[in-house]
Amino acid sequence: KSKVKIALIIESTVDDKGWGQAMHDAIVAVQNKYGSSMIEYNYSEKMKPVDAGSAARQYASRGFDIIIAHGAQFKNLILELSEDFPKTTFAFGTNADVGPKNVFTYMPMSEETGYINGVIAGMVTKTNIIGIIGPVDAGDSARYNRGFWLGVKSVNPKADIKVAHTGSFADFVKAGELAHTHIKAGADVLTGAAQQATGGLRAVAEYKDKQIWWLGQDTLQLTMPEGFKVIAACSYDYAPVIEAMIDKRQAGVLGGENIPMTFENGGFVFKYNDKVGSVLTSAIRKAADQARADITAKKLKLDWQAIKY
Amino acid sequence: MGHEPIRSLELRGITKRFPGILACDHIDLSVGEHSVRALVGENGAGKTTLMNILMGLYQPDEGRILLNGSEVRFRSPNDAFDHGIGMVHQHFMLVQNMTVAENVALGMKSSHRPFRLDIGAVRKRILEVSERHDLPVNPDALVWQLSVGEQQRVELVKTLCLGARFLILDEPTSALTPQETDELIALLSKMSSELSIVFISHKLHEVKALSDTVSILRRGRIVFEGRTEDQTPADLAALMTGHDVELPRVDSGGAERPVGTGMLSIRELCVKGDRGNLALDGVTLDIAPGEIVGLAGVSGNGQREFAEALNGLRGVDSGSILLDGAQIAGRCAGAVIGEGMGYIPEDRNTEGIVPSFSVRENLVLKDIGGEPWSKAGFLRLGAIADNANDLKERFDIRCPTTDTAAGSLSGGNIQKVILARELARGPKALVAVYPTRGLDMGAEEFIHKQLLARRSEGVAILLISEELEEIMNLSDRIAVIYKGKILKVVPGKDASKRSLGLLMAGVVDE
Amino acid sequence: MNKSGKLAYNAAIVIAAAAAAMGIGAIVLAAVGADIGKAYAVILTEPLKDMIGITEIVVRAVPLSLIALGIAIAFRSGILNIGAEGQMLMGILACSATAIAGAALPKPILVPLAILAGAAGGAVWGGIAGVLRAKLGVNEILSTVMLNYIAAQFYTFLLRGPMMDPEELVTGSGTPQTVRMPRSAWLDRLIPGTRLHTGVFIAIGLAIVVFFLLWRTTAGFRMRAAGAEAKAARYAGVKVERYLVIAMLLSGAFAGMAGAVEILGVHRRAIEGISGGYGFTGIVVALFGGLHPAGIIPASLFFGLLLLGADMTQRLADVPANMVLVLQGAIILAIVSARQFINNPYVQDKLSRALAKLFGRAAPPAPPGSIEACPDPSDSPDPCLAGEPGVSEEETR
Amino acid sequence: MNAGSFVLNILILGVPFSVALLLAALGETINQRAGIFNLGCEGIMAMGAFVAFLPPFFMAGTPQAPFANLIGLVLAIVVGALLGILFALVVVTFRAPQGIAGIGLQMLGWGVAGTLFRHYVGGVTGVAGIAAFPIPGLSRIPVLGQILFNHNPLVYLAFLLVPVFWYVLFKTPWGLKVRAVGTYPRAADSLGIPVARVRYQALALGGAMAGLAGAYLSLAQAKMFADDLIAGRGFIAVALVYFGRWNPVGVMVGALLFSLAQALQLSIQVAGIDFPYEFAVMLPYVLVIVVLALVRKARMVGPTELGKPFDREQRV
Ligand SMILES: Nc1ncnc2c1ncn2[C@@H]1O[C@H](COP(=O)(O)OP(=O)(O)OP(=O)(O)O)[C@@H](O)[C@H]1O
Ligand SMILES: Nc1ncnc2c1ncn2[C@@H]1O[C@H](COP(=O)(O)OP(=O)(O)OP(=O)(O)O)[C@@H](O)[C@H]1O
Ligand SMILES: [Mg+2]
Ligand SMILES: [Mg+2]
Repeated sequence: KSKVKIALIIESTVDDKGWGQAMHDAIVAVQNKYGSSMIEYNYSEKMKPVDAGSAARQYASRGFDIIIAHGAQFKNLILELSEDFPKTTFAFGTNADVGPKNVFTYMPMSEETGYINGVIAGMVTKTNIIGIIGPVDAGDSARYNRGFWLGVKSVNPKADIKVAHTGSFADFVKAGELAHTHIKAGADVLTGAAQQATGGLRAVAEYKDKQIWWLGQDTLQLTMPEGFKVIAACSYDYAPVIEAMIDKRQAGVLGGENIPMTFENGGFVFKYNDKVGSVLTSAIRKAADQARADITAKKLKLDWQAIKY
Repeated sequence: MGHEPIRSLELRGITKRFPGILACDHIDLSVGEHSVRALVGENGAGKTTLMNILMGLYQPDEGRILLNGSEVRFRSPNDAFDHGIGMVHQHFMLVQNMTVAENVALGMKSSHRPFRLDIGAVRKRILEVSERHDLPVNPDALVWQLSVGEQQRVELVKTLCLGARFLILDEPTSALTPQETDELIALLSKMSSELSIVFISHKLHEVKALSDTVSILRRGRIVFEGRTEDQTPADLAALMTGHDVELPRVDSGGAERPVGTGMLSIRELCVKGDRGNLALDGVTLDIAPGEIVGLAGVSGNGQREFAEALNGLRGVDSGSILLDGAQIAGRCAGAVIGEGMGYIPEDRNTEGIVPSFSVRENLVLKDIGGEPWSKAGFLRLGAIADNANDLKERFDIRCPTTDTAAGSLSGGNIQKVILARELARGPKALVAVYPTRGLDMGAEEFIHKQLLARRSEGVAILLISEELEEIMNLSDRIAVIYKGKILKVVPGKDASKRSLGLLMAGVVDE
Repeated sequence: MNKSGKLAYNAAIVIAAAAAAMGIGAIVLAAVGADIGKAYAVILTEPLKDMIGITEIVVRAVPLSLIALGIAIAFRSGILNIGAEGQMLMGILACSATAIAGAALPKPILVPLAILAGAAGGAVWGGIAGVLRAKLGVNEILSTVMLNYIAAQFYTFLLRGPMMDPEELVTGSGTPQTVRMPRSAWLDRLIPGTRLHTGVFIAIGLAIVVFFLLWRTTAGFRMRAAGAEAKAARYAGVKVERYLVIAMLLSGAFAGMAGAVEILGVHRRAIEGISGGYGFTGIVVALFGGLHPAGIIPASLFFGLLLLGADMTQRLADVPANMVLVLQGAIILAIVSARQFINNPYVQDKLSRALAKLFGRAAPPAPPGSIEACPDPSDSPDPCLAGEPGVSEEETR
Repeated sequence: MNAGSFVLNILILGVPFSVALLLAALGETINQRAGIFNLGCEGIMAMGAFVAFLPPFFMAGTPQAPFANLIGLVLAIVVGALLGILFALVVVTFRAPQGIAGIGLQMLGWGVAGTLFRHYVGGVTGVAGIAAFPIPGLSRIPVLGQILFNHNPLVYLAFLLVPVFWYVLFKTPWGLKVRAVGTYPRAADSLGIPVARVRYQALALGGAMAGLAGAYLSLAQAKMFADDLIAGRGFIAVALVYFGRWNPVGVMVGALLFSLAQALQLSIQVAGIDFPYEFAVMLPYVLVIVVLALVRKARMVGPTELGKPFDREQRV
């Protein structure tokens, strides 16, 4: 095996406790696994689309082998670059298309993680009101939220799921405001996607002694000080994707494949928070585990696109 | 404030430069106790600068100030106040959106309690001073609601409230009506028994009436110093400008014009003021070609609204205005200009010119939309520049180049720019509002000559002014306006200061 | 001061300002333990080392200069447009809708049409603020700030709703973006392997147009007059309110065009984050360039360099991405402060006299009462007035 | 949920949402009254939020932890005031154009806060922050108690500061000077008021308030710090000053209106009323424009020399 140079381009930061960090941590994990003599890694954060274009071009011209533009908004850029640099492997996601022959795409099927969280939420809620804090209703947040909806309804058809959006991926303060609004309106279980969700979780943690809970879209949330409110969390594990890309490239396949991320192929990690105590009953664990098994075994089809809220 | 009385104040060798200009050039000046010293000179001679130095507003580059024989340094106006020196500035130093009392309190440090402004004490002091000097002011009035004359009074009261016993008055009368001026002069001469006064004015008869001694400043230097009573106004004017000044007079020659053939004819004009009041109430007036009609009146009686309505800057309620037969009432400014109206506005610095535009650009401000300054929407810079050079020559506009920003010129030169533009357009009619306010005699002479020259070319001129002298010198007929109505129109040669003064006060003696 | 002295003086001030800005940056760099020298070397030189870097600078300069030109028009007309961000988004929407709908049209028709549509989109958004100000007296700073937020929401609404790429729904990616622009709407790339596109010519062309508009046409004359002193303009027959609206329409149109050129030349589809900060940096570029096209073009290139260089420091000198903001902010503060020394005759006068005193030479006295230099109007909004100091009054008379 | 509790919830939520805007806008009111237009408010808020966050973050778990919030607030105020003074140096002493300098300060503040946060703290992290302090007795008043007296101490402080600022501005010598200096500095100068010094003081106070506003966001409202935590709220605060016609009471009305609209739009979304949420998010912004368009302009209020540098000797 020869040395691989990997570059990552993201619009947020590598420590955003969400989207960006998940990918970064995965690459670092793979790097640790193979050793940094084998894998050289460099990243560019806070890249607006135009900046991403410059960075990707520069990485490509400076001999990077795999360039990951982590965000669906980078689709064009990658498609275009792949023509100019046919020897470089590019990757972007989330996207379900099959790209040109030197482009990998990856697609987290986030509705699966949403569904599991939804099952838990549907069983935990006492008020039968559940709040979702969306950034914008698009991309993998939309999938996650709708999967969550399906999950709740599967165990608790009467539950009232309130979906609201802040209109921004990064406005933590607004996410917090929205969480308070949900709680005032009676919600006792909340969830949210993208980095702004941390603001929502932080607001939930305010209600220290109340039975108000959070379901995380990132396992890192479990280890935060606010983690005592998180019943369980699901997150992406991109390491298999990265490894697959490295292996394929070494084998001469530069791209042209879509790598889905599912429970089945290890693209997701799911963790309970054992410290939350009695809310997390064994019945809930059982139901969630069952759901996960069904999804992994493809016994459960999640028609998330049918959900209109 | 228990400081020693000012027996003498001396300026020695005061020199002050501004970038590229020597405003005061080794000036010596001394003022004794209980005397009035007049300071006169052309616009830009350095009078204001010198007084600002005395107040501690500017620091002199060279020179010393001696108070009662010992040297003092004024680093800020506070130091001057502490020594009992106060100044009424050339331009109002009043914060428009504050009350009279607040304006005074700003300077009255004794009213500044740690967490409270003792406005009661200020009010009391104002009433005291206004009682004592017979200067009625309402401490609770907002300044912007006051007339110009009232504001001038407030300035004086303010300065006296701060304990001034050495008073500097920089052109205090330039915005006052004749009556107000007379009252002020009387008041000052009464006060001069208790105070020392430095009095700056361009109106030499005031200088004669009030001052004991006079100093004449030219281009930053004292060129004359002496007793006022030894000089006639004409002498002073000659000393100031370096040549004899004679204000021209109209020669009406008894030419009776048939009524109703006005170049500008105004019928039953009614116009609303800013506060919705009826500012003009059925004004009817005809001005024939080649005639100057003076509009006399105390300011605030509808002159501004009249001028604005004539020039399309204010809506017309009812009535008509015909300019050479064309209806211009209620039309927009551009249209009125197009019909051949010329206008010298009251506010020369922000209405008459665009200050940041060059002299050159200002000279074509009104006609930029057509030949010869533009063609098909594009400017013709060559023609614009030639025009400017030509007008600079003809109107003796003193500016470094015609590329200079017009706002950096002196008041007199700004006025010449406006005059040049308005006259060179070849207007059919011209409205001139206070055209010589604040200007020195030389400039005044020039402007008067220009107006008369236009008259003989057949332009119909409406001259709005509070200067009775100016109106009487220039007008074929004089209309007196009072509370939005024309009280009477009298032939210029029949008018007397007294009769006009009475009319301006609203007294009609049929 | 003589000419070379003046040059040396100005150079010294600029160097001092640059040093101050870099000093602020250095403190922050030191605080985060970065290699200061390397960081600066990367910012200022790294982008210039290869063709990609150089062309990427220009790629940024194109929208920056377009926005700045529009902002200059507004500022000159007395209106502070800080809504370029929103206007750009509206331009992108209009442009992409047109380009998609007109896919069948031939390129020579579609490209101008799409750009004009972008201009129209931006103009509408700018025009709203203009009308609000002219008719209802709503402060434009307030309205443009609010309109930015509204535009951002409207943009995502359309991109994830009515204008979303149907394919995104089919594949379930759900990315808020339109379909790719048809090829017939693309602005061509000039150098293979780079993103330099023909939008450059549009920017340069429009800079010349703006110069002519403002300083060679009657409309521009009137707009500037209205901006410099509304009262005087009204007096001179200019319909000030109308020109305010026109100025905002034009200003918005330029921001809209910046958006149009950016998607037709660079992104080739409307996605989120295209405007990202251009609106604000555009204001800075406009003011930096002295609100004059001849200044705006170099200023936009400089900021293109700065943005790109600072991005590169992340990966080459290990500096957090936010450092670019620190440097931009410090440079702005330092340069605007330095202008005081460069343009203000009062300060220069004082300084030169102090220097003369220091070296024991008396400053040459100005002739009494004469004007050897007019006050430098460069503080006034019109840099065109900032010509050479005039000759003395005596000479010209 | 019935209509009554829907409205009640909006009021309960809207009041604390308004505090950051209110604090910053009060400070900006003083700035603008003194003639300085400080668009850099956003940057100062970022710095305030950041430095206030540091003590509780680093002192968590130590014996001194109970004082951490207080230290944080003081730090934010001090840093805010210092940045205000920096801004004064640029726009008062160097007479730089205020609009562009403000944008410079905004970038600098945001950039420095973000860079240092990244290096010394790392990822998004929460702190315990300032807890709610229901006022004994008053908070038990039905309805009103919940709306007004059941918040953290900074909320009470902010609303108490409204009359204080009003008093300072209109009833104290310093306020008089500030207003004079912003309306007609030449007149103030002619009366011996040190214009530059008053402007420095005003900017220091304005900066301190912006710093405090930032601290409110990081310590009391979000209880966390993240890059771009402020997200444009500083610009809104500046806009609210125009909205409030440079009067602390008007500014408070504006801040409340905006925040109640914000609470309203979130509540509408949460209530599940079916229309694109983007339009709900727009609501507060649209509302501010509409209200401003409908309000009649009063003459002769506010600082007429806003944005213009002053120097005694210089004319233009
Ligand atoms: N602040 C200033 N900056 C630059 N030049 C100034 C300034 N003030 C005065 N000057 C210059 O100093 C000279 C004297 O001006 P000053 O205002 O003292 O004249 P003045 O005698 O008061 O004129 P006027 O009769 O018009 O009031 C002028 O020629 C002017 O160019
Ligand atoms: N910014 C400036 N810099 C330099 N000189 C100036 C400036 N503004 C005005 N001057 C000069 O100041 C002198 C007097 O100016 P000032 O404004 O006092 O004129 P003025 O005739 O007194 O005007 P007004 O009649 O309106 O009072 C003029 O010679 C003018 O050239
Ligand atoms: Mg004077
Ligand atoms: Mg004068």
